[in-house]
Amino acid sequence: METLKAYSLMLTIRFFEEAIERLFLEGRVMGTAHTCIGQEAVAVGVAAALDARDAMTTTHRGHGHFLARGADAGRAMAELFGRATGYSRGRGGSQMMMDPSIGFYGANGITGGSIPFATGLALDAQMRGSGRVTACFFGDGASNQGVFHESLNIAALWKLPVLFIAENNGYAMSTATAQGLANPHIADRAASYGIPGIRVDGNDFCAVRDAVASLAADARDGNGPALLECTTYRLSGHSRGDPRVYRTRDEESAAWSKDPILRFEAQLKADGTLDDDAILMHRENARSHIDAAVRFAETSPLPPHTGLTDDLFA
Amino acid sequence: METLKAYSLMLTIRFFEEAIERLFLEGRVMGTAHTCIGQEAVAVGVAAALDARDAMTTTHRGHGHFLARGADAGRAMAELFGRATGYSRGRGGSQMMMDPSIGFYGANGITGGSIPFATGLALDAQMRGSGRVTACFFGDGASNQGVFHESLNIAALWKLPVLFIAENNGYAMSTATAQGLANPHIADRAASYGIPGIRVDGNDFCAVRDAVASLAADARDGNGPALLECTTYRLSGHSRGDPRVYRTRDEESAAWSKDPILRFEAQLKADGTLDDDAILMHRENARSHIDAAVRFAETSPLPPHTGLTDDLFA
Amino acid sequence: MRTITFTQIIRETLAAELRRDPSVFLMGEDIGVYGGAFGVTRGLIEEFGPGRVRDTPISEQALTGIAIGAAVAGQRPVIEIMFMDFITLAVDQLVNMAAKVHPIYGQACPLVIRTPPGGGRGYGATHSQSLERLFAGVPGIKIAAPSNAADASGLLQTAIRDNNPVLFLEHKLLYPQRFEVDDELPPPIPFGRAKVARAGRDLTIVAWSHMAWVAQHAAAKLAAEDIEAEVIDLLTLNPLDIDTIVSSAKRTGRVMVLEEGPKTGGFAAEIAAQVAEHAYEYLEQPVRRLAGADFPVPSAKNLEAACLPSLNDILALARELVQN
Amino acid sequence: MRTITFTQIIRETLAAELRRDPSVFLMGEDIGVYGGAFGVTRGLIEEFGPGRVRDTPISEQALTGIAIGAAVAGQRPVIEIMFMDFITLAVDQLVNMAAKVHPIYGQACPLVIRTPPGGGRGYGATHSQSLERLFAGVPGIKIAAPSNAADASGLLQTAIRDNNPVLFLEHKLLYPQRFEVDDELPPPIPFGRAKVARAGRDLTIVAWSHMAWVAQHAAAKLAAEDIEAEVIDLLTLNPLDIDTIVSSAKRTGRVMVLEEGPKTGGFAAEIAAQVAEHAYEYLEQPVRRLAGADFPVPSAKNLEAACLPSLNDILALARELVQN
Ligand SMILES: Cc1ncc(C[n+]2csc(CCOP(=O)(O)OP(=O)(O)O)c2C)c(N)n1
Ligand SMILES: Cc1ncc(C[n+]2csc(CCOP(=O)(O)OP(=O)(O)O)c2C)c(N)n1
Ligand SMILES: [Mg+2]
Ligand SMILES: [Mg+2]
Repeated sequence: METLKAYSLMLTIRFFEEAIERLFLEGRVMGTAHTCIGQEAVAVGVAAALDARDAMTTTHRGHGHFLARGADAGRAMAELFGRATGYSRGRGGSQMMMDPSIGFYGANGITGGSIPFATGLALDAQMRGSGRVTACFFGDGASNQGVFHESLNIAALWKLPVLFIAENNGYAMSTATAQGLANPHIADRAASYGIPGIRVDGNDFCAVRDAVASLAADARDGNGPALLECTTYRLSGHSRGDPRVYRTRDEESAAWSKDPILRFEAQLKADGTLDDDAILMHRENARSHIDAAVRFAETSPLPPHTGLTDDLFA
Repeated sequence: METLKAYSLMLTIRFFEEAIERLFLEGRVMGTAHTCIGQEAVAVGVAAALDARDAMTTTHRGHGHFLARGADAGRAMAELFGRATGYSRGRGGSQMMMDPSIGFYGANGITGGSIPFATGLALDAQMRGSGRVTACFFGDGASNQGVFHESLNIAALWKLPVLFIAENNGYAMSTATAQGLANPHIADRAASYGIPGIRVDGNDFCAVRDAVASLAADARDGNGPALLECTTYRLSGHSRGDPRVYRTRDEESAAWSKDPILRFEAQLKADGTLDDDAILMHRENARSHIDAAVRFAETSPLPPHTGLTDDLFA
Repeated sequence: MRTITFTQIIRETLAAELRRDPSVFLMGEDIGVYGGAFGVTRGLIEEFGPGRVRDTPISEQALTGIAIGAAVAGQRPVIEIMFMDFITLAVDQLVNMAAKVHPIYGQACPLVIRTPPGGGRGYGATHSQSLERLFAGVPGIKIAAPSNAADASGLLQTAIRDNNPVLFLEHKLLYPQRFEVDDELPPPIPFGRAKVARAGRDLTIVAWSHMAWVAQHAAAKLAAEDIEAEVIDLLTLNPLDIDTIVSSAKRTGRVMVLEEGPKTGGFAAEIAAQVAEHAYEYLEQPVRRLAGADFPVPSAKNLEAACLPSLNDILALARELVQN
Repeated sequence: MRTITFTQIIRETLAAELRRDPSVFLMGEDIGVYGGAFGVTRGLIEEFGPGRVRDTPISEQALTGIAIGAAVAGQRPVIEIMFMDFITLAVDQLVNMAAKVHPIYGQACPLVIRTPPGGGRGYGATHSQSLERLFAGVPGIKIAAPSNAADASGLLQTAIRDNNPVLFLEHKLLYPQRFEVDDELPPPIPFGRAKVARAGRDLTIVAWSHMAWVAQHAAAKLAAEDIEAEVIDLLTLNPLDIDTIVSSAKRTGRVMVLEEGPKTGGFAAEIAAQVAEHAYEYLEQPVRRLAGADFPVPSAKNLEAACLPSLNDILALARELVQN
């Protein structure tokens, strides 16, 4: 993935998420959603290192991963609006979207629920010899689910081509990582399964991309899975209406100063890839992309509410 | 626990298990049972290091643990015979016996199912400040269950006084430890939770006892849980009628040569605690103890089969 | 008298029980400072401290199993499963351990599992399910499902003082609802006695949890049409007070059982089967079940509405029942 | 014709499907060299190798989830859960993931979960449960429950070729039973068509899995007393062939539904409720359910027998039904 493509994807994700927060406040979107503001570099860093044939699974906080993987922002937004044009035709909502045509296999709203699913995708890849690598996202909180342990053990035993990408964003809802994990270094858990456990700065796009590229190559070569911990910070609240009583505004400001997008911009400016005008233009493009997505969503028809039960089975 | 007491408990366990295997073959006992022949030093080593106030949970292969903890062999046998005098009044069978009066909290037949239960006993102890330590037995196979991971993490986070005792007996049913665990050193899994992970020769009574004594003292002092891996070998089949196609008779003979009871006897002879006559006497006593248990069981009445549903709730 | 939300009375009841009995403690995900996903435990950690209001990692299976162990050791844990959909992760511990403790081992297991079932908030297929059906067929687990604040308090007290595992349903649509209650918390309400929430001669509506609340609204509307519906609010599914249902059925001869979850394989079937067995000659027509669609609860508002039983569905079925 | 055990025909069917379709593979605990706890897969690893007959660690939740992922990616995993009691550990994956794949994401999820329910072997409370009730109320999961070798083969073929999650029950008491079958494996049997295993005019007995087998024995004995029982073997619980049941009920006017699991909250309630709704005017008396006790299955032989429905119970209820 080109650097500028990555940069504009990060902006797209940021503005998508900001739009969602606004739309909830305005009462234009219902249900629930978890935004990934501050975590864009992980999503795009991972996506940038994958091939078209590769696969990805996500979490409840999955819009960023999906957009990074190439989702259409309008259809994703339409899903949040509960429209027929949404990825799940309005049935799934924010947490349940899938698009196998771009190797994106979604999440199901159950924390940790996609970890064995991703492992199963990798088993399929191994059986076919397709060379596909699966990137499996999950949070620090999810790493405390039993199925994390079971899945990593099996993936390691069978040398499956799956990368377990922990987004350690400091919190699981209100639970700080060190309150949820007895040993807060998620990467250390790799030793239990005899696989590589690596920690990178998840706010550094290049660091994430490079780590994933190298681990993906190993996995493709038949060397089995790896656990990559990306440290980052959830700048947004956990979900809409989170008063964030479990952390201070000071802590948040400190984290904002490490905003991965500003950081990436500074880097791109420093190396001459971008100037202020180009930044403005990229930002404007991303914003109008999202505006168009909202318009598309809002003007899309509601899904037909009859005949649902006839569509229960494949 | 006195050394000779430990020795005679090991004999009791061995003969209890041998009796069970015989009784199944003879069709005098029904259902199922898993015997722990070859693993007696773990059971007795752990029990020898615990106080009267301490607690223990077990596995499907739990007769040895129960007897080591002080169970009445007759009532345990009666449970296998399905009699009213059994520990669960014939309702539980081999895998489901409990006697809180001696700090023994059983198993439930679900591999790994007792791990969180033991953790809960330790939470109770911590809340009460009772000074109780809980020893939680589980097998190498059980350590692949998700609940193992979840429980150890919580126990470590909360510094609960619980010792996780892995009986690595080489197999989970037909699955060799290295086929079930990507990293076959169970003790290594402790690092994920920042707790001590120690490996001892589980066929060496003294090694087990000493390791447990030291870890129990730490736990009692508020230093939290530990993971102790006891390497041993299941000399018996997995359960009755296991043709043991997954291993060779050679491997078994090699393991028999490390029989923990013969080893303990040799040691006790070497240090002058026992001579051949004393050994014979101990063996005879243990045998007649078990014979009496079988007689007690077999002559006990059947449990009343009416009124069961009225006893569903406490 | 005072007005109080369902959320508030549960919180007050938990606080009162925590004060009353030192062996009671709470455990769950984000129930401390955060106060739980629905704010039910907000403020309790301040009064009772982190030792009795215990935040856990995201580990539903272990937290349930830990509670079982602590309960058998003599504590009275009250755990919160954030959404009922997540209780799927604890089924093994509840079915194979908690439910077996007394019948097999002869020990007490005083454990309460509080959890919100139900749809109506657009949360989607894994945050909207009514999964009491997973436990209604498991001997050894009691189930309470109040529809208003006073009952919630009385039943919760009973649940906490009971020596068995009790699944306690707090429908998420009830949380923000306001109810008139006494200034003092009500006394404990015995399990196994359904409540005739409204008397009526024309038909019997059996329901629990949020549907019992909806049923009462429906009955009020029906009254305006001169249809007098008797509403039976089960309060507990296990133990089930079949006698109250049957005696109502015998009087009205027309029975509708409401259930929010999918129609097939739900608990309404059990009630329908029992009513048919015990009130057979008195029924003017077969017991009718009105329940959710046999489809996961979708997130879009219009789809979700189409999948859940509505007030209008109840009115329509009531009219049909009395006309036949 | 030849005689074959239930175990053998399942093994042959699995082998045939593995040969037919390279995307079919097996996964489970100790299913390779050991051949599974009941020996069903014995010998298959020799023919198909460890890549298609995959031994897993003891990790029911992950192995189920892995199968779901592989299925959505286009494989056709057939997993074995060693005893049905252990499926409690996989409820989350089945209810929240597998059952949602098609209705929500619009993808296929061709997954078969083979597992033995049932008591009668003295294995105790966590190795004897009939837990189809955990899934019978979950839209999105099909359930097949054969009672004999030929049906098992035909249904298993259909299950493997189906594009949805199918829970496939192999009652452990059936495994060693011998049945007469054709030399060739039978063709696939379509789901959702119950079988009239024996025609009769006096009463209808509805059953599935092992109880359907017992029901046929009972019917043979009843015939000697001049009671002609019609036995309906469901074959699949979901889809449920209510039409066949209802048309039999209309003819006989007397219906008994058998279920091995505890009476309360079981699937027999669903059938009873539907029969009452659809055959109301034709019934001479209410549908009766004969099921297990509302108690965990105890291990002692006499206690276990007291908790499970027996041949004699069926005979007694049949006599009672026809006498009224
Ligand atoms: C099984 C389950 N338990 C709890 C929840 C509620 N929940 C949703 S997100 C979340 C926190 C997840 O934390 P983490 O894995 O760190 O991801 P993050 O939200 O930080 O991205 C919780 C507790 C859930 N959805 N599923
Ligand atoms: C949840 C669950 N899965 C599978 C089984 C079947 N089973 C009983 S014992 C056993 C092997 C356990 O291995 P391990 O934990 O090493 O203990 P060991 O038998 O070696 O003492 C298995 C697979 C079970 N009882 N429960
Ligand atoms: Mg997090
Ligand atoms: Mg073992």
